[in-house]
Order: sequence, then structure tokens, then C-alpha cells
Amino acid sequence: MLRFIVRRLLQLIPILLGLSVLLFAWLRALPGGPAQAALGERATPEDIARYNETFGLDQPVLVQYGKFLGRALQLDFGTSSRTGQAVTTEFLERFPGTLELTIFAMVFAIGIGIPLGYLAARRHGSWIDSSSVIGSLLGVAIPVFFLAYLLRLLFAVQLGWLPGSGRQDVRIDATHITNFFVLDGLMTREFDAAWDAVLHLVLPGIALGTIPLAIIVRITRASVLDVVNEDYVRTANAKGLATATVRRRHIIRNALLPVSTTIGLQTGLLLSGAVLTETVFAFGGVGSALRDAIANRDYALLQGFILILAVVYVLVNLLVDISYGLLDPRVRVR
Amino acid sequence: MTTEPTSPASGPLLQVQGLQVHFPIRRGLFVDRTVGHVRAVDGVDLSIDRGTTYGLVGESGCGKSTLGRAILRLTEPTAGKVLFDGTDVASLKPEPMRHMRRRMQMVFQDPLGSLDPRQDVESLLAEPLHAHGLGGDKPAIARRLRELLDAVGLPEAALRRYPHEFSGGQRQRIGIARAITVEPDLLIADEPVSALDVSVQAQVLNLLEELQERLGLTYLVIAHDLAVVRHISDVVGVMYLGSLVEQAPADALYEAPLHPYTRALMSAVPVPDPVLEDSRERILLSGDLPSPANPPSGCRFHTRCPWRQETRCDDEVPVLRELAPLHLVSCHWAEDIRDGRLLPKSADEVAAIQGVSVGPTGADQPVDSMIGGVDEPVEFR
Amino acid sequence: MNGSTAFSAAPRHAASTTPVLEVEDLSVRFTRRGEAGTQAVDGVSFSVAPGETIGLVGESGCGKSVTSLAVMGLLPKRGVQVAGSVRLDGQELLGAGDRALRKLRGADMAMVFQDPLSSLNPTVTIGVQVTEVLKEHRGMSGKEATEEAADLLDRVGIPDPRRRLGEYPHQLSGGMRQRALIAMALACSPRLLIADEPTTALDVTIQAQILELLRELVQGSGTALVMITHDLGVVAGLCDRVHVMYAGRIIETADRGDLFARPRHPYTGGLLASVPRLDTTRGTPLTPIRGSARDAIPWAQGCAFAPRCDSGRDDCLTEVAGSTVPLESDGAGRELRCRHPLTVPPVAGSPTTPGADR
Amino acid sequence: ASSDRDESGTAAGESSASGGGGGTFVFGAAGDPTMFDPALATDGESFRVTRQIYEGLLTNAPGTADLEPALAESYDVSEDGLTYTFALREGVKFHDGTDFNAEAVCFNFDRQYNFTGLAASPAASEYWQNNFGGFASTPDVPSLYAGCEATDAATAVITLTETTSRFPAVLALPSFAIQSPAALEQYKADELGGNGDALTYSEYATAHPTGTGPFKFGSWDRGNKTVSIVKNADYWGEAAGVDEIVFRSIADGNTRRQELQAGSIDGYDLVAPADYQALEQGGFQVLPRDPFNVLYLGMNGGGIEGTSANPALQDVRVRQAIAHAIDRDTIVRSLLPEGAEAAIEFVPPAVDGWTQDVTQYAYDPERSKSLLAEAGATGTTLRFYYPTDVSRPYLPDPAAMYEVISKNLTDAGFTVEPTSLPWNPDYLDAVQAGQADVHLLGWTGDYNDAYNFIGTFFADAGGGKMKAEFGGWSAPEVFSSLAAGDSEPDVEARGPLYEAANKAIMDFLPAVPISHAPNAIVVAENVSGLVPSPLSAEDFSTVTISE
Amino acid sequence: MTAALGSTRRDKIDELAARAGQVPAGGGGVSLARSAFRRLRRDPVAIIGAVIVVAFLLVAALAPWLAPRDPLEQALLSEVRQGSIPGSREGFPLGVDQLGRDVLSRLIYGSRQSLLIGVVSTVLGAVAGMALGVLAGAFGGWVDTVVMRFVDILLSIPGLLMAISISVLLGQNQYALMIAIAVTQVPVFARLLRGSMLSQRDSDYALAAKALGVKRSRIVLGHVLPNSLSPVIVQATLSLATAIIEAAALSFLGLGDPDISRPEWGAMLSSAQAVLSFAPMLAVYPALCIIVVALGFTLLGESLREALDPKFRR
Ligand SMILES: Nc1ncnc2c1ncn2[C@@H]1O[C@H](COP(=O)(O)OP(=O)(O)OP(=O)(O)O)[C@@H](O)[C@H]1O
Ligand SMILES: Nc1ncnc2c1ncn2[C@@H]1O[C@H](COP(=O)(O)OP(=O)(O)OP(=O)(O)O)[C@@H](O)[C@H]1O
Ligand SMILES: [Mg+2]
Ligand SMILES: [Mg+2]
Repeated sequence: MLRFIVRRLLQLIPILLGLSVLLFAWLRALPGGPAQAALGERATPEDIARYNETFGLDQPVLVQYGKFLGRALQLDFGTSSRTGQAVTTEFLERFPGTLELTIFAMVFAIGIGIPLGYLAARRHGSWIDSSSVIGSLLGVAIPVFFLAYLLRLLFAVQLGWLPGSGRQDVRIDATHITNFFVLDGLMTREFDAAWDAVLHLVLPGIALGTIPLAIIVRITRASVLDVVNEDYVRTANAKGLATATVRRRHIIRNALLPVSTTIGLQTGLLLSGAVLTETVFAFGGVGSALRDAIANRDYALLQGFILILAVVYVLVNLLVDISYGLLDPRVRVR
Repeated sequence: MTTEPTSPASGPLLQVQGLQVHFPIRRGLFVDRTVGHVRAVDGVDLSIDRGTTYGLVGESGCGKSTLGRAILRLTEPTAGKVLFDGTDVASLKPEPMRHMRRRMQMVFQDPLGSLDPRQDVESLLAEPLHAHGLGGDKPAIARRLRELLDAVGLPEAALRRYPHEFSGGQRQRIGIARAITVEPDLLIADEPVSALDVSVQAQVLNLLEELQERLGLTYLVIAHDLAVVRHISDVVGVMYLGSLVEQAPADALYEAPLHPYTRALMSAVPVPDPVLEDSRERILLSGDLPSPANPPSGCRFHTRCPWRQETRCDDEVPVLRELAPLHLVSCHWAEDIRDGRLLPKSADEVAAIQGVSVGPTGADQPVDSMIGGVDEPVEFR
Repeated sequence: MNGSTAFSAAPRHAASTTPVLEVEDLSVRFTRRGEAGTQAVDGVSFSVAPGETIGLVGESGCGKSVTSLAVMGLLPKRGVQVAGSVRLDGQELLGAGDRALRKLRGADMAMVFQDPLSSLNPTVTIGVQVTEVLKEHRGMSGKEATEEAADLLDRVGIPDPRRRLGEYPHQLSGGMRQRALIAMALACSPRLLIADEPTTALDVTIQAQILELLRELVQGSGTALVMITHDLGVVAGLCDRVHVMYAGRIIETADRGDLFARPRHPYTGGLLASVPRLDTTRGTPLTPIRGSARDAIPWAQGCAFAPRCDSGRDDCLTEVAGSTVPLESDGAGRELRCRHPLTVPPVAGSPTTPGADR
Repeated sequence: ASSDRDESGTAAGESSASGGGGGTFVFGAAGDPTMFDPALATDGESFRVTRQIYEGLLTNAPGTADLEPALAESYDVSEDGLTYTFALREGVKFHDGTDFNAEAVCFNFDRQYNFTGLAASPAASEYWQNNFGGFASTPDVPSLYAGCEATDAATAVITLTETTSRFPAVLALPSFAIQSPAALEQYKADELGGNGDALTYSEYATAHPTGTGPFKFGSWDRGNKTVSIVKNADYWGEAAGVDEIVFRSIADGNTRRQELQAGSIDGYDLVAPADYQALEQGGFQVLPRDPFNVLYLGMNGGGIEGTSANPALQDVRVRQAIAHAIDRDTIVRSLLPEGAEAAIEFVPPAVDGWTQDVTQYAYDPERSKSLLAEAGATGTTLRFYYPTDVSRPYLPDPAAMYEVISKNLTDAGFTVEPTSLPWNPDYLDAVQAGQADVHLLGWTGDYNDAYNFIGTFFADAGGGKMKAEFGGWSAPEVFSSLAAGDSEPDVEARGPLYEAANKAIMDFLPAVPISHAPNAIVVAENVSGLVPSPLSAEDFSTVTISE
Repeated sequence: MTAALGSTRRDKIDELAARAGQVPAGGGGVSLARSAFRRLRRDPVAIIGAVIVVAFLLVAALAPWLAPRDPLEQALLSEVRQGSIPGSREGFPLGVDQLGRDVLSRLIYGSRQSLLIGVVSTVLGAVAGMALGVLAGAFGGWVDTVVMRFVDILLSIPGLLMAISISVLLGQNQYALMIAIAVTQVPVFARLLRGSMLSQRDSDYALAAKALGVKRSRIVLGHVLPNSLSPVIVQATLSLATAIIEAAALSFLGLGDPDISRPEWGAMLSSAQAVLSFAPMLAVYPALCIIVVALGFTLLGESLREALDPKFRR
């Protein structure tokens, strides 16, 4: 097991190296380069030269890359040209929000997707089945800004039940320690703040969760359909087990194996930046930071975030594989 | 339709000497290291005379298919020689090897799986001709295909059909037809009938015999059903855990099996004859086939052998020796068993003595999570 | 420990001759949207007495499994029409509620399937899969059930049962998996055991072990056993009575000895002649039945076997005879569905009718 | 120089609030601020916050672009226009308790003049360099600033090196607000770090901005995208009407509107013109800012090396054809909010120097066609650049504007080849490097002086050419008329000079002015006291909230 | 009489007997694709999907004849009141957009561009991904490792960022847009095909071909590849739907086709969001089109998945 984990972590090295080369090359290939981006349209050639000298950009690309790598190894990914903060600091500020949002979205997607997928499979061909297929498609095909608009119109504007954007009500005086607002609220016993932070997750969580929801419904449905035709389900029925036992122990348990992989992959995708959702919900997470960085050509931040997110992505996949091994004794890692 | 005149029948067509196939078990931190071997085939010698049939039996996982494939170099042998008509197949370079394949063909166990589902019968049968540049022009090829279909008893209409449209027996006929398209000398049939119903099985067996007669083919037939093997073989080899334990002319083997394993195997085959079934003595073996990755020491069969003796069996590897003319056996006590000087123990006794333990033979395929579960990358959120 | 075990010495219904299972005129039809229905089982009747073993034989696709699933009530609910009557100890099963059936399944009737690996849940330990039956039907507590399960595994010949209880199916060898399945089936000493090709996936030596085990169990406990197989050898060794099926119907029924000695239906004869035998010498040609089961015609048009039959005459078709080919008594303890049965016992090597192959 | 910098303006002026009921006012901003040292800031969202915290010597009168005293109660200017003497307000204290005085004023100007290193880079001190030129450390770059002297605690004298129309108007810009020298030193405001590829800002700029304004810095929660400022109880003027203002950054316009409708914010900026009606019907107060901007279609004659703009535009008839092709009235009616007007020249009518008396190019596609035919340029392909992902006060919906103008041009016989780029930096880079044949851009004035518009656009950028955005047009008559206006110290005398410049420009037609459009800020029904500023320089201290 | 009858029956049995042991009756051979197609034809889900897709393809092809008006014609000039332009108007079945253009005509013409984007970017992505997949799947070993690591790298970059960086590098135009979308699809196709090829590579028929002496290149390209394609085909149908959706997302970010006059659903949708508050239908129509087309492709894909599944093969 440990070997497996170490092995996977070691595999991360070539990925990160490749990715950093790619990113580095990409940024150097852009017209204008970092200096132009930082100094803006007004920059004279002398300004650019001065800037390049200051930040060592006049050196050969290989030297620059080496320096970049050296710093990156110490978790120093440079400074955001937009906010002037260290990229790592910026990430630590932004990631907790995204993580909270992702967790909420996945809880939403899983909580609804699995039962719905199961139901659709068991009522194969019925209206529940067809409407779950079409409904999940709606989830994928509705552009998020439109969905966000509708959700907010209903729940924030018309009904006034839920906050429509942001991470926490500005009128609540909350203490932030970890930047996980929910966790902070619990830690400081500011339960109203924690609850408020949870409420703020609902609408963006739903908007973000629709795609994983749709995919989970589909995979669950397909997987349950496969499993109910398996011989061991027939065996379980032949043993006269109660329907509930058959469902829980023999159908759902096995049907969830492929679903768990999907859940992991989707979590990885969501973590790497819900750019649009965070933007339309003014949610201070990684996604909106990425978008700001793009809009402002904040290359250091892009570079750093993408590298860190790649690590996150791989780690999530590693977790998926490990949990898959835990769920399925056949592939238990050695 | 005759085989091209073979060189004066000097010696056997196929000779296998000390053939080994070891599959490495790889495991490792960053770079895979080999931590052990599955000894699927572990030193097999055999030879097959022209125009005869060699039957190979043994239990699942004992290495029959691997041996068959290694002979055709579909799996690379680890060691040993495969002399086909005097040429060492194992040392041929890829292109000469490809040409050599024209003379040695294979019929597979799973008739459907071995036919490309996307090819119709015509292109299935023509493919080997094209591959070896045989068959001449179009009309000639068409003629040849018709001959082939005729030989395996399929109507001409079959040409434009696809494998999934045929019944199991017909599919196997197609597989056989394809194998004989290039007029091979040797045909290795890996469990050609075990996927078929008995009545169909009989049809295919008859077909194989008929073809041998007409074309002078040499067969290596692999099967786990002793009755089938006996039915078509001149010489039968019995394999256990990667090695031959007994080899003899079919009749001799069935009349007087010498190796304990052969005896057990024979007594275990159900016979459609209640009288015989009720009367015959059963030799039940305890436990399962040990793992070829970790074979028992000494005589490989000693963990399940009802005749196992305290001496020799556990640590001394028996060699294949000729006990009667052409009758080879690898058992230390073969003479004593034959002459009834040793009596078998019951399966329970053996199990008790051996403290049977069987390693998992189940599949532990590595799961590449990257292969599974790919989904649409809708992540534009 | 709970006293009553699966195969304790005295059969509970030793003397009783009332059948455990009576199947009467069972028909199963699969219907699919937009497709012609498949009559998988067509008026099958048979019964099994306690301690008796009957065999259902026939080629692939002739309806053996569907019959057994219908008896167990395990056919899918939709797209299937079942008719006739299935009685277990006099209790009608067809049309019984799901709940009632679940009570009976596993407890009074049990089933062992062909492929022991796929029939076991890969993600649940053997222990759980055995104990869940005990808990369900015998109301045992966790601890009791574990004890009992270990005992069961021991009795079906799995060494070191306690360790095995904690293992997963893939960690067991094929023979042991099948033993575990049998242990589950026998957990509640069922009155009826259906074994659907229980050894087909196994090696010969393992098959022999399993058959031996079944033989002992049935003899010891008075359980009625329905053995489904296409292997005539298995039937010859195990069954008391044999029902030969073709295209969804029983075409011949006889006691074991009778059947093999004097097959009457050309199909049965053909089957026996197709099997290569250990005691024949090389070169003896086999006499297979020509064609394949695909070539059957619907029973409504006559004898389904007629297209492949060498002794077929024109009255094998309904229109000629005016009625369907009936299953009729054919001497003591025999039934036959054939208008032109065999007279000469087929011996391998001496084909019933000339001009066999193709 | 950039031709776009609409959100700069001057800091809040005297408070006129009635000292309302307190409470928290939540305002929806369109983006995150970068930091709060106005001397180093460049973006509107940062300035919106610093305007409430700091004050300059001068400010703009509420609701206008006119100058008004702030920390300076009055000033005198010498005859030659080079020496300005400011009489400072007394008894004013910075938020950290230190005194505001002439020393502090000079400290601030000297600070910027003495920037070195990273702080002197254009990325950091953009406003100083635009308005005052070079630094003490860069003698080769001329500086407008000569020095500052605190003659007594309440008198500061600033001397200049040349006469310019910019001064003293620039003093109302937020960049030249007066910050606490003590705090600047304590929190090392000038120690800009340079780590990796960018500047890092000081602790002062991110956590301890200290001014004299009606609000003090509260906190900045980046994760929640909010900045909070709290009422300065010791403010010298009228105290703020609310206890706290929270600026929430909400990038998406629809989200801002819905959040206002849901009641979670009390007001927001950058209201989409399409939303005016719905908001007003919903009981919200849409407060339009007087138009103080211009939208134009830039044209490029290809006079810049390294670019390949269309030489056909060299012909004035082709440029006139473009001007006649554009249907300004329809654009104003259908694409711009109420109160917008068609532009006949590059300054809004409110600015001195505007004149009716310029050559006007009425909508006349037939005329365009004939002009084109005359010039032999029928079917000329125009590479038309327009920005995406942006909404400017003068250009609320660039895509729609592009579509209409492109249709106009096509109707007049041009062929249009569109290019769209993200606003910053791609679009700005591209058009300012002269890559477009025609492009959409505009300008919001910084202060009320015509030169701030036309000078910024069309002055000689060196070598007798306009800047690259305008394809390096060489128009000596335009250059000389502009220079005349800029160097006239007498405000009254500048008007006619600028009128002449406007005429010259419209004759030469280096670009086509299209419209002056108002934009609006919106607040909830219960908010009062917010005066919209044409410079977007709203003072939030006058805001009150009623229950 | 009976005899005569009897003899005809006899013939019938002979005929039946003759048929026994022969290939099934019926017309010509049915290839796997054909039999899958047959199954599709019987599947109501597939029919719905196909009808939708074909309908939209027809609309796209016949746009000039179907559209009631010129999709570019702006009716601004006749308007006097500001703010009243988008919305319903007499003579325009679905109303007009902000610039007074006929929404119905724009939707009809928009199907061309949207479907084009879907098809081109899916084809590009599939071809590039498949090339990688074939490389990895056919050669295995270190080629496989290198290719798959590269694919991992692609996968770990958020798709949106990748699309943006590509449009920055290539400049903004509709081809860059299509390439940007295609690139996000590449790793999916690559992984799918590789996985599928790995499993097919060890199949009996590939081994059989090798045993017959067929050349390696022919085995890979002629046997393994075609048989590995069915998951790719399914994925391609699904990708068609997602490509259209992604184009809409990129339009929303201002990274769409710069020639926004050319009607395209994604661009229509994103420009409509400026007037959501009072003309929501402007967004609803293109959104519906996208959803319905996506539904069509998805249904088709899902039923293809079943039709091509070897499990259902008979
Ligand atoms: N490619 C391979 N890699 C590793 N091990 C293999 C491979 N192929 C076969 N083996 C192992 O080699 C042993 C012999 O396999 P082989 O297929 O030759 O047996 P067999 O006698 O043909 O069995 P069966 O009757 O089941 O076909 C088995 O233990 C099998 O697991
Ligand atoms: N779920 C089902 N839907 C439709 N047809 C079915 C279904 N299950 C079985 N059949 C059909 O019923 C017939 C009988 O099948 P059954 O499984 O009973 O055969 P069998 O005798 O058990 O064959 P085998 O020896 O291959 O197991 C076959 O033609 C089969 O195609
Ligand atoms: Mg094998
Ligand atoms: Mg069956």
C-alpha cells in the first residue's frame, strides 16, 4: 500500500516537470511576455528592459527555467502581478473556498445522483428513467451563467431563502483562521457564521454540482443495470434474502465501484477551478482567481496555480485509486 | 488439395526440446522489477511425427495453451528449442518467422473470439492468402475459398456473412478453414471443441479427422477432455503444472495409465454409462492445482498424490523415463503403482497429511484507473 | 449450535413418497417489445421425491436453466409469461407473493449455479455471504451464524474454514468457490436443491470432487436434487431419473439405467452417439446429430427435432398427424415424445441410421 | 499614454451628509481592488476605496467635474503659472492621530518625486509619470515637479517647471491624495518587493492605509472578496452617514443586479443600460452620471512601423466615408442609455472648448459610397477590432456596438474583417500598437479640461506624429493648436484655443467621434445622499440608509 | 390423396433437413455495423435521438429556405423608443434581439455554425486523440508511458485555461475556437482509445491474425483499431454535444468567434444574458436549441453504446 502511494507520488514528478516546461514555454511564447503584461500598454522598450533586468528575464530561458524550478521546489511560485501577493499565499487564501464548494457540490451530486440513478435503473424504461436521463442532460447542457441566473432569481430574489453570491454575509462579523469559512465558524463557535457560510454554498454548489450529478446519475444507472443482471444477485435472491439486503449488500455496493471512480475524477475536475461558477457567484475561490489572472494576464499566478492544481488533481486520483482498492477487494493494492 | 511434397519423411515434423515459458511477475516502486516467475511451461520435450496427432491433456492452468503458443511463437519462449522440420523456430527473425507461420497454423478454443467480428468470412479466409502472397489472382482466390468452404462443410453463401451470424459449430469450421487456407503442415488446435455442445463437438472432431486424412496434416490437439483427446490422438501427453508427467500412444495410455495423476484424471472423467459409472473406482484428488508461480518442490504432484511416499516425492524431481516402449512417465514409483505394490490413500487422508492449502488462482489484474471511467470533460463551469 | 444441520444422518422424510417438487405443464415465454416472443419452456412436467435425484439434460438453449429459474421464482418480472403449476411440498409457487417466495428460497429450496466466481459477490467476504442466509432464515445471531458457517464450510470440505470466512471469493480456488456456494445452498437444510450445471466451469478432478460431495449430501439428508447438465456422463453417475429436453419440451424420460441402455428418442440416441468415450479406440468415427439446436422448428408445427432427425417421417409434422406430438408413456417408468422411436440401442461406432454426418 | 482611464477622479470633498442613522452600506463593485496606496494604484476599484479614506488638496464639487477646495482651503497661482501656494485646512488629523500639515503635503509630493527602483517603474507609479513626468533619480526624463516647500504649518508651496493646463486639476486625482507620513514610514510604504515576476506591495498598502478622510480602513477579506471601511468619528468635516461601508466585488453584471434585488447589497456600479427600466420599476434609484466621456472609432493610416494598417485610410475621403456611414442617432437611441448624445467632436459639450462650429458628418450612406468611389476605394477591407469581456461607461456593450457599426460600414460599401480580443491587455495592446484598421475605444475625462480629451488623443507623440493608436497621423495644424491651448496659463483664454483645435481635428478626422454616454450607479430605495459624479468619483460619506 | 399429401410433407422434411447444418437463411451477410444499425432502428431512444439530429442537420442545410428573414438585417432604424427593441414584435414569430434582428432566422442560421463547431472540433479532437491513443495502444512500453504522461499533463490543466491559452496563441477566430475546444477533447479520446486497444490487443482474433502471419501493422490498423473504435464513436457523439456547450461557455467569456454577426447559438445565448432581466426568452431559445441538440446526440450516443456493446451481440 505504502509502496503504491509512494510510487504514484513519484510518478507525479515527470508530470509536474512536463507541465512546468509546458507552462514555461507557453508563457514565454506569448506576445509581449511577462514584462508587457505587468507594465501594460504604456511600457516603453526601456521600461521593459529595466523590468526584465530587475526580474532576471533577460537571462537565457534555460537559466530562467532553472531558477523557476529552484524556487518552485521551495514552494515559491513567484508573485501575482495583479495583487502583489505570493502565489502560494494567494492559493492558500483561495483554495479553501473552492474545496468547500466542491465538497458541497459533490455531496449534492452524490446525494441526489446515486438514489436517482438507482431508481432509474430499477424502473428501467419507466418515466422516472426517461426523465432522469433528460433531466441530467439539462444539467449538463444549461450554461452555468443561465442556471445561476435562474437559481438566484428563484431562491434569492423571489423567495429570499438563500444568499445569491459571495461566501459569507458581509454583515456577519466572522473570524477567519483557516479560510475554510464553515470550519472557522465551528472552531470559533461562531455558529451563525458557519451556518451562513453553508447557506452561501447552496446555490453555487447546485450550479456546480449539476454536471457531476448528471454524470453520476448516468453511471449509477448503467452500473446498477449491469449489476442486477450479475449472477451473484441472482444467487442472493436464490438465498431468499430480504429485498433490502439484496439491494444494499449485493447491488448498490457493487454498482458503486465505477461510480466511485467517476466521483473522484469529477472531484478532481471541480477542484481545478470552477471558473465560470465562481465568477457568476462572486465566490472567492481558485476559479475566480484564475479568471482574474487570465483577464489580467497574471502569468505567475496562472503558472503556480496550475502546477499546484495538477498536484491536487493527481492526489485526488490517487485517493480514488486507494479507495477503489478499499471498496473492491479484487484490486486491493499490494 | 494436397500438401506440398514434404522433404522425405526424415524424423519428426516438430521437436520441442526443453521448452520453458516463464512469465515474469513484475512489481516495483518506480521501475518495475521482476520479483518472480510464473513457470507456465517448465521444460517440456516432445516430438510429433508427420501426419500424426499428438493430444495434450491437463487441468486448467497447467500450461497447455502456453506451450501451444510458444511453439508457434505467439508467446516468446524463455528457453528451449522448437525445431520445426529441422528449423529452430525460436531463433527466427520476425520476417522469416512470419513466413514460417504459413506452415504452422492454429485453431482456437473460442471460435467467436478468434474471428474478427468486423470481417466477413470471405475476407477472413482470404487474409492469410494475402498475408503470404498466395492464392494468385482474384478468381483463383475465389476458387480457393470455395474449395475451403466445401472442405469444412459450409455453403458458399457463408462467404458474405459475418461470424456472429453463425452457430458455434459453424464458427469453429470457419476457424479451421482459415487455418488450412495456407496449406500448413502443422495444425495446433487449442481446445477446439470445448466451447461446443456435444453433438456439435462430434461434428468438429469428425471434420478434423477427415481433414487430416485428406491433407496429411499433423496435429497438436490440446484439450482437457480425455475422451476427446483419446478419440483423435495417436500419442497423448499429460501435463501437470508446466511439465509432461506422462506420454504414451493413446491406446497404451488409456489401457494402462502409469502416472498417479493420469490415473486420477481418468477416473474423474464422467462416462455416459451408468453401469460403468457405478462400478468404476474413483480416485479423488484433494485440493486444487498449486500455483505455477510457486510450484511444489520435488515431484510437483506430491501435494495431491494419493500414492505419495515419504521418501523421494517431496524433494526429488522425477524425470520422464521410458517405462514401456514409447511410454514415458515421470513418477518415482510408477512400477510399484502399476504392479499394485502401492495402494492409494483417500482424498481426505491426503488432505490431512498435506494440510492442503491452495493459493489463490483468482485474477488480480492491475486496474488502470485511467482506462476506466473516462467521461465527457464538461468542466467549463 | 443449532441442532438441525443440512446433512445429518437421518433423512427427515425418508419414507415419504409424496414428491417434494411437482412441476406441471410449466411454460415460460419471453416477450420483448417489438420482437416475436420466445417460448423457452413449453409444458414441462416432472416431480422429485425426497432423496431422489433427477437430471434435466439437453443441449445449450433448450430451456433447462429457465425451468429451474421458474421453479425458484427468479425469472425477471417483466417480459416473461409463466404458466402451469409448480408446487413445493404441495404449496403452489407460481403466483405466490415475493415475500412468501423469499421465505422459501434459501430455506426450503436452494440453488447452486454454474459459474462459481460470478455467482459470488466479489466485494463481500465468504463469511458474510454464508452467514446472511443463516441470519435471514434461521434467525441466528452474528456469533452463532459464524460458528455455523465455519461448520458448514468444514462439511463441504473447505480446509481451514475460519480463515476462509474472512476471505473474498477471488482468493479462493474454483473448487472452493463452488463448495462455498453449496454450503450456502445447504445452510438451511433445504428440501429441494437445484444444481444448474454446477461443475461445468470446473476442471475434471475438481468436478469429481464436487459431484462426490453432492452425492454424499443427497444420500445423507434426503434432499431432493434436480441436476441440470448437458454432460451425459454426469447424469449417468448421479441421477436416478433423467428428463431429456429439446427446444423447451421434455422429449424423453426414463430411469438412468434404462435411458442409457435403451434410448428411444432419436435425439437421445444421437447425443449418446456423439460423445467420444474413453473405452473406444482411435479412429472410431463419431455419429453426431447433424445441424444444431438452432434448426429446431416450433413445436406447433410438429416435432421440433424433425429437421435434424434421421428417422423423421412425414407424420412428424402436425399437419399430417393432425395433432401435436404428445409425451406418452413408453413402458414402465418411461415417457417419450416421438412417433418413430429408436428400436436398436445405439452403440458408439454403430450408428442408428446410416448417413449421419451432415 | 493610455486613452482609457475613466475611473480616475478626485477624492471625496467636503461632507454634506446629514449624519444619518449609521448602519452598514454594502456596495457591489465590479472587481477586486489591488491595494490602497493611491500613489501606486492604477485601477478604479482601488481608487473607489481610497477616495473614501484619503483626501487631496483639491477635490471635485459633488456631481460635477469642477474643482473645489478640500484639504487646501484656497490657493494662489503665480503669474507665470509655475508657483502654487496652498492655504491648508487646520486642525485636520490623520487616522493614526498625527497632524495634517504642510510638512505632510510636501512629504507626499516629495515621496512620489523621489521614488526609485521598483517604485519608479511604470507598473508602480503610473499616475505620477503621466502627470508629472520623471523622478529625481531620472534626470533625463523631464519632470513637471520642481519642488514643495512648507513655508509654515498651514502653507505649502508647490513649484512647477512649466506651465500646463493639467495643474492644479490633477490635485483632485486620488493618486495625489495626502497620506500620513508617519504611517507611510512605519509600514514601509516605499519598500516594494520584487519577488519572481512581479511587485509585492507593502504592508502599508494592503493593511494600513492612513488618510484624513471620513472613513478609516477596516479590513480586506480576499477570500470573501470584500473590503470594509469604517466611519472616522474624528473626521474634521461632516461625519459619515453610515458606520461602515463594505465593498463587495461581484464581477458579473446580472449577479450584481440580482443581489441588489435580493437585498444583499445596497447599491452597485456599472449598471447595464438594459437594466435601467427594470430597476426603476423595482423601486431602485438609478442615478445617472452626467456624460463626461467620448466613444470614438479610431482609424489607422498605417504610419507606424511594424504594423500593416490599411493605407487606404490615408485618403481623407475614405475617412470621411466612414464618418458618414455611421448612424450615430440610431446608436444613441438603441444601444445607449437615456441621456446619451451623438458626438460631433471629441469633447463632451460640458467642457470648455466644445463648439457647434466644427465640420459635421451626418449619417449618409450614399455620400459614403460616392466618397469611396471618388477615392477609388470601394470595397476596402477594414480590419475592425473590438474588445470582449468588458463594459465601459462609454461602451456598455462592445459587441452590439461593433455589430451595428460593422453593419453601417458594410452598408456603405466597406468589407469588414472583425477581430475581437479580451480587453486587457490584449485589446489595449493591439490597438495602441496600431494593429487595427479601425477600432472602438473611448475616454472618460479626469478633470474638466479639453486637453484631457483631445490632447490625450491627438497631441504630438514625438517625431511629429500622433501616437500609434491613431496610426501616427502627421497633422501639424492639430498639434500646434493643441500645444497652444495646453500652455495657456489663463483658464479663460484657453476656451477659444481649444475650439480651434476641435475644428482642426474634425477637419483632419483622425478618428470618428460617436457618442457621449451617461452611465449610472444604482442604490436601493432606502439609500439617500449619494451624488453621482461624472468622474465616477462618488463620495460615500454622504450616504445614509433609512430603515 | 393422403399419399400425395404425405409426400409433400416428406419434401418439406427433406428441405428442413437440408437446411440443418447450414448457415441461417435470409439475405446477404449482416455486418456488425449493420446489425448494430438494425438494433438502433428498433430502439425508440435511438430513433428520438436520430430524429432530433437529422432534423437539425436539415435545418442547417436548408437555412436559407427556412429562415423567414435575413438573420443580419437590423431593424434599429425604424425604432424610436429605446429599451423596447428586444422582445416580441409583430411579424417576428420569436421576436427580435437587441439589434432588432429576427430571432427565429438567427436560430435557424445559427444551427449551421453551432453544428459546424461541434463537428469540426469533435473531429479534430478525435483524430488527434486517436493518433495519440493508437501510438500508445499499438506500441506499448515506453511510447505508451510517454504518451500517457503527456495526456495526463493535458488532463491536469483546467480545460478552460487550455482553451484560453490556445486562443491567445492562435489569435481569436472561429478556427482557433474550434481548435481550443478540440484540444480539451484530445486526452479523453486518447485515453479511451488506448484503453480499448490495450484490451483488444490481447484478444484472440489479434492473436489469430498473428498466428496466420499477418503483418503487425495490418493487425494493429486493420483489426485491433477498428474493433477498438466503438467507445470512441460513442464518445464522439457525446463530444459533439459538449463541444457546442463549450463554445457557448467560451462565448460567455468573450472568447468566441469574433464575427458575432454570424449567428451562433452560444454567442446568441451569451449576448442575451445582458438583457436577461426583461427579455429572458432571448436566452431561452438558443439554450433550448443547445439542449435539444445535445439531447439528440446524447440519446444517439447512449443507444450506440448499447448497440455496439459486444454483450448484446448475437
Ligand atoms: N501472459 C501471461 N502472463 C502471466 N502469466 C500467464 C500468462 N499466460 C498464462 N499465464 C499463466 O501461465 C499458466 C498456464 O497458462 P495456460 O493458459 O497455458 O494454461 P492452460 O493449461 O491452457 O489452461 P486452460 O485449460 O485454462 O486454458 C497459468 O497459471 C496462467 O495464469
Ligand atoms: N431473459 C431472457 N430473455 C429472453 N430470452 C431468454 C432469457 N433467458 C433465456 N432465454 C431464452 O430461453 C431459452 C432457454 O434458455 P436456457 O438458459 O434455459 O437454456 P439452457 O438449457 O440453460 O442452456 P445452457 O446449457 O446454455 O445453459 C433460450 O433460447 C434463451 O435464449
Ligand atoms: Mg488454455
Ligand atoms: Mg443454462
